[in-house]
Amino acid sequence: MAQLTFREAIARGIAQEMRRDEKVVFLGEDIAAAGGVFKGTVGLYEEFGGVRVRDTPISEQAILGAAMGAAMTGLRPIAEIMFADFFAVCWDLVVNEIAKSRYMTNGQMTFPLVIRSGNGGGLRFGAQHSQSVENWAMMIPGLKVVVPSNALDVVGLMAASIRDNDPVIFLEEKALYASKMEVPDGEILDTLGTAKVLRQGTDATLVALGNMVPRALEAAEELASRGISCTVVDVRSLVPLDTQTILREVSATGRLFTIEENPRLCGWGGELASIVADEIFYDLDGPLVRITTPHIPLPAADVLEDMAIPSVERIVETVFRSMNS
Amino acid sequence: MAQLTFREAIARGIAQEMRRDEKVVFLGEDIAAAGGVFKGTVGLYEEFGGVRVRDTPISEQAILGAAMGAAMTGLRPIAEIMFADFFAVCWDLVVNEIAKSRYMTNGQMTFPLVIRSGNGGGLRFGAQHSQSVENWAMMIPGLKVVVPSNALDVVGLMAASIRDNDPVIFLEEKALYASKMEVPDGEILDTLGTAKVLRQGTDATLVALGNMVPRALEAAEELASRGISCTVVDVRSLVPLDTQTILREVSATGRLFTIEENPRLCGWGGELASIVADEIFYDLDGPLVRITTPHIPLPAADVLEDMAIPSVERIVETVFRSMNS
Amino acid sequence: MAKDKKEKKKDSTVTDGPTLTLEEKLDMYRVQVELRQFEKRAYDLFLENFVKGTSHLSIGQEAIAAGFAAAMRKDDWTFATYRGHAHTLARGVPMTPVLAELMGRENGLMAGKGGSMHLTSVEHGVMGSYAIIGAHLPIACGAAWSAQYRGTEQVAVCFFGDGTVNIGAFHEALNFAAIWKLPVVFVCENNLWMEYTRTSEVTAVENPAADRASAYGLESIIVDGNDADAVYSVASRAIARARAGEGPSLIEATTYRHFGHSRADPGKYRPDAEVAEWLAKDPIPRYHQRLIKEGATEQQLVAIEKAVSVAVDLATEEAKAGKAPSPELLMKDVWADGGAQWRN
Amino acid sequence: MAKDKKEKKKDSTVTDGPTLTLEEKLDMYRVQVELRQFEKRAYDLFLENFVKGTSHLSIGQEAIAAGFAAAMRKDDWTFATYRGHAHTLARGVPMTPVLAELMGRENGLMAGKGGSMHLTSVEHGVMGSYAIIGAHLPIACGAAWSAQYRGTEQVAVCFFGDGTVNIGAFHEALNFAAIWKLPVVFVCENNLWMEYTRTSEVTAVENPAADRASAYGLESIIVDGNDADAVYSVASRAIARARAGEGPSLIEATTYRHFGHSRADPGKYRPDAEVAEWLAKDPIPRYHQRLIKEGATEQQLVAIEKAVSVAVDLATEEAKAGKAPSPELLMKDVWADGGAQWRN
Ligand SMILES: Cc1ncc(C[n+]2csc(CCOP(=O)(O)OP(=O)(O)O)c2C)c(N)n1
Ligand SMILES: Cc1ncc(C[n+]2csc(CCOP(=O)(O)OP(=O)(O)O)c2C)c(N)n1
Ligand SMILES: [Mg+2]
Ligand SMILES: [Mg+2]
Repeated sequence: MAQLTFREAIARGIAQEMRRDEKVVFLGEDIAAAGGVFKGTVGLYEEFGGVRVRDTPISEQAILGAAMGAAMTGLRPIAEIMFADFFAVCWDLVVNEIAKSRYMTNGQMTFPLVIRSGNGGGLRFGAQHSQSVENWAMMIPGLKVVVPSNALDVVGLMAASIRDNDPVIFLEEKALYASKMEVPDGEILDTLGTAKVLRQGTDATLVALGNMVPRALEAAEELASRGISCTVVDVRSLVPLDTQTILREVSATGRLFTIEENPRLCGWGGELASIVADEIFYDLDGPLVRITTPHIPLPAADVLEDMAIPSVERIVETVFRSMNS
Repeated sequence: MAQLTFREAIARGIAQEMRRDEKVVFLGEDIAAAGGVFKGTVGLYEEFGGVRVRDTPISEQAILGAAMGAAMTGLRPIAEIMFADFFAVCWDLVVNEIAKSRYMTNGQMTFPLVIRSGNGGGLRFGAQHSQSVENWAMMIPGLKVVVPSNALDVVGLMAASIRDNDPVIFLEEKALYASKMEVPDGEILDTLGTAKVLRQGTDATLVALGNMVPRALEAAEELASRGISCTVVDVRSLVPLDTQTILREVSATGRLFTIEENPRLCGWGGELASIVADEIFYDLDGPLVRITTPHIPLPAADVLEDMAIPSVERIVETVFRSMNS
Repeated sequence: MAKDKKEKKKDSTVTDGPTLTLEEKLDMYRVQVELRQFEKRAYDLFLENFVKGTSHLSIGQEAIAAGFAAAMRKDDWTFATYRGHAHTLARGVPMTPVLAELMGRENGLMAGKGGSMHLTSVEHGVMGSYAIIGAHLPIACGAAWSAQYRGTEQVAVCFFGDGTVNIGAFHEALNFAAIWKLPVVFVCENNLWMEYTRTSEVTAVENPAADRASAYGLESIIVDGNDADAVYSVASRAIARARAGEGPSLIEATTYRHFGHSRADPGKYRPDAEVAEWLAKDPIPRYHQRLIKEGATEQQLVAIEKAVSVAVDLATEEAKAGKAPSPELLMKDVWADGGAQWRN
Repeated sequence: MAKDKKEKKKDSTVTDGPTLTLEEKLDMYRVQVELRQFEKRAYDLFLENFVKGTSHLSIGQEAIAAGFAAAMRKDDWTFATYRGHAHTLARGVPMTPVLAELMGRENGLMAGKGGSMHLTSVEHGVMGSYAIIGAHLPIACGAAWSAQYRGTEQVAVCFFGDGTVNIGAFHEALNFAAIWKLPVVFVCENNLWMEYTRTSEVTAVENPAADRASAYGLESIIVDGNDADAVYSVASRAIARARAGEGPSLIEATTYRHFGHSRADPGKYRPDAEVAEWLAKDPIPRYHQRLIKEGATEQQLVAIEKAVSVAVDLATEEAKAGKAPSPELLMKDVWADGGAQWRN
């Protein structure tokens, strides 16, 4: 059992799977000798060599095309798109090709591949290097979407993603790379499509993802001291979505608050709210509330960025006000 | 007053604005002498010449880059992306550049441009030429999104989009190109951000967009004969969104049904449902129901495609069942 | 705009490739005739509304598909575009499922789920037909990478049009294939036109692919795409090179589509003289004549044509007899587990 | 991989451009010194955590920014990358707002909303700094198109790195500019490295930009990017050509970044000998020596350096004195009406 940072957990998860399966190969920009711009892939090149861990040109379409072509012919590639914002330069490969080809070919092809990418804000990188794109991926049929919130989940969900036979968009919250926790030794394998209840309460259910999970937990703590008992659910996987856990936990408290980093419109929170409002409408005790980044590009300046992304204070205030109105 | 097809309305709206403003220029693939692959731009090249109406290579990034650079330096370009699915090859220009640059530059730049594109299914074109991408655009801060449902609205909303000083994604429902209606002569100018109530009812509010609007109207007719009186709202513009009209009409009936062509997850229907569930929760009489294409790529075969996209029958059955349970 | 670079070009000739027996050539003839007759039938069926949606014919371009298919190993891979009927059939995929796919029937190659633009038969090495311009070039690189990694000596052959050379994915794929020395052959079928726009009007060089080969450190190769033997020869060399680990090639095959771009497009934007010139270069009568010169009998060739014609009629009947896809297919095979569930 | 094409290259020399007066050269010296001192300060402020997020220095590459800026008309346009401090300052944007922007202050060039990677000053023709590789090449085409359409004879100059030549947008923009004969000058600042990867390891040609010029019907041009006079000369020619309606140019300027890629990267992946070689070619001492040879006095040059140093100190104080952006800015200027409302 060792303290592991979130970024070390990435390399550990990948290494675990590369050791057990020669078909796992890994490509991306500056991921080999350099160990990745976020230092999330340190040691892989040294252990697995330049044939399996391979630097590419700045050609995101080529990177994903390579992953797709390799997956359809029997490999299990992992591709890195350095910042999630860069999905925009290779979106065709993701949404029109990788996501749809199995269906279009009536199941003749399978795409066991993982696309990892640094997601989200908080690092003062400005509007083109800070986006949370989990909703971009969730809205596309044929993609699985995983967003872990801690190092242990990173290892197990990375392993599960690599072993999964479908394309997985694996989003790594940049703001969490430095976070650490105890992670057991030995093989770790988690399950996609499972949410985790991190805290059980009676008054309201807070559903959060990725970087918003620690904030939701902190807010729940604060709210408890102000007399509001909250359940906190970590979604972990947007597709497949563990609606059973979420519906159960929302039913139990009668109130849903979603906490999203993506901008306001068409986020996963709206999706959850609409599922809840359709399927357990009569279990609800009050409005469904979404706490999100406003519908704006992210500003670079620290004070502005901190105002934009949901903070512990904003979560606490929003829940408190809503529960008392 | 003349019968105008939806496709003729496109050219009419563009021509109206090109006549009044020399700054309006138009570029895209096969849009000039050929009049567009959907024949939506017939006559423009003849009237305005090859300097203002200009064919491009198959280079969607160049097309949108050209539009953006021209807009920031004083022109008012209209760019065509032939099929909305192709947004995926130039998504970076749309979401990272055009949408964000005004905000990032603290308002130093303005982007008065329109990107028109053929949207949606129903033509048996298969998964890469049939997508409804209104939610792709809606989720990006900095884009306006307009989806007209009839020829008259096409002319007026096209004019409003061209005169608007922000980037507008103007989606033309391919399934509607052949539809026609009487359209008055003379200048037509509509207003972005205004929904239209097309039918007033007492039991349920159906909110639809684009190609789903005629189906919602037909369904409402059928439901009326089965004893359910429906309001039908044509959203027309996703951003800006006319929440006043929508909230008012949902409050009045107490029931919301959204009818979306986009696939299930993270559509505009979920967004509306979550706004409703937050802001007028206590006016609701029952579950909020979304009728969507399932979360699958669109199949090519006619029978399968017809099963996938919400049909009049499916709308009627869903509303009827939900209202009687 | 375009500079004249004729002198730099190396026009491949039939002589410097492997030689084909008459029997093999007769088979290339059969393939070309099959593609031609199949597509004529597909066009008729489109006009009769049996084929819905769209359809893009390769009529006039058959020699490229036939020549390449003949040069490929059974386990090599084809990557095609929406204009993919010819390349699919040339690899040995039977006509019935292809035609049935065009008609949206359950006995279609993908049970109607893909449609005419996405013909795929993994069993025959046809690794998909792609309808977004340029997308399959990087994907072909991926297959080639996988062959290289696994040491299987398979080669990926990727076909695309002249209009495709101006999209970003083309550029990324060519550079990528070159630096990783991937076993992939890129084939630009230069039929002079995009949809309704002449490619030379929007392309900065005269020969859309060949004049860009040097930008990727590759040899500039142009071949007469209306001559199956010439195509076979160039194809064999490029494939052998790829198989031997010597990296990718970029081949420009000059040709012409006799019909319009898609559906019922009459192609009126093209000058009559140009069309006439190219109809005179029709690869099939040319090949017919050559075979006669090389010792085939008129009877042999007519027999081939007749056999194909019978087969096309049969395929038409079989395709028409196919039923509409069953409703269960709608929610099948989004995921590897066979289903479409995104929730529990 | 890369073929040796040295013989095809045309190395521009100082002689064949317009001549500069000593005074003009002294100003180019001043600009280079300003860029250097400014960025050294920015680096210090980064280490002191005054500059948050990231920052990409052009230290070592100043001659390119200075040479181009000197050759541009006031109303010409600059399109830069995330490595954009130098190009922004060289166009005459004052240091204080640039530094304040890096520090996220309200007196920043974009009031803190853009950050170091998006420096923009429309007033000075700096039409943005773009942080997605390749994106601004097509955008520069658009500005050039607008100049062409309106007949203003403005020219767009677009700077990017050697690693950028392998992304699709590069290719689309170059072809597009060539066929429309747009008044745009593409400048590849070849500093040999991407982030931590050597560009030659992932590029199929030796000279990343110059060896691809012919793919767009353009002349192959390489210039010593560490020589402001040489840069000025090449820039003047290309800009004049563009202004005269003769279309785009692609220029490769060879140079080196002395520092790491970004933030506090020490650049350890680069061989010591290589770094040493390039430090010896530092454009500023070289230019200093040349000016002395050409008649400037040591005193003059020292005075320039001192004046810059005072100005940098002042800018630092002014930037530090800036307050944090006011909260209202958050919801401002998404839309042209100044607001961020997406609903009524
Ligand atoms: C990214 C993208 N842009 C545009 C189209 C529409 N489109 C389909 S085929 C075609 C012309 C292609 O021309 P070419 O590459 O020469 O191939 P050909 O059709 O002549 O075989 C165009 C523009 C597309 N499918 N994808
Ligand atoms: C599309 C995209 N891919 C990757 C990156 C990450 N990235 C930023 S700078 C850089 C290296 C660029 O190298 P080069 O073009 O040589 O410019 P330089 O930094 O040397 O000036 C990379 C890979 C990016 N910003 N955008
Ligand atoms: Mg063509
Ligand atoms: Mg570089």
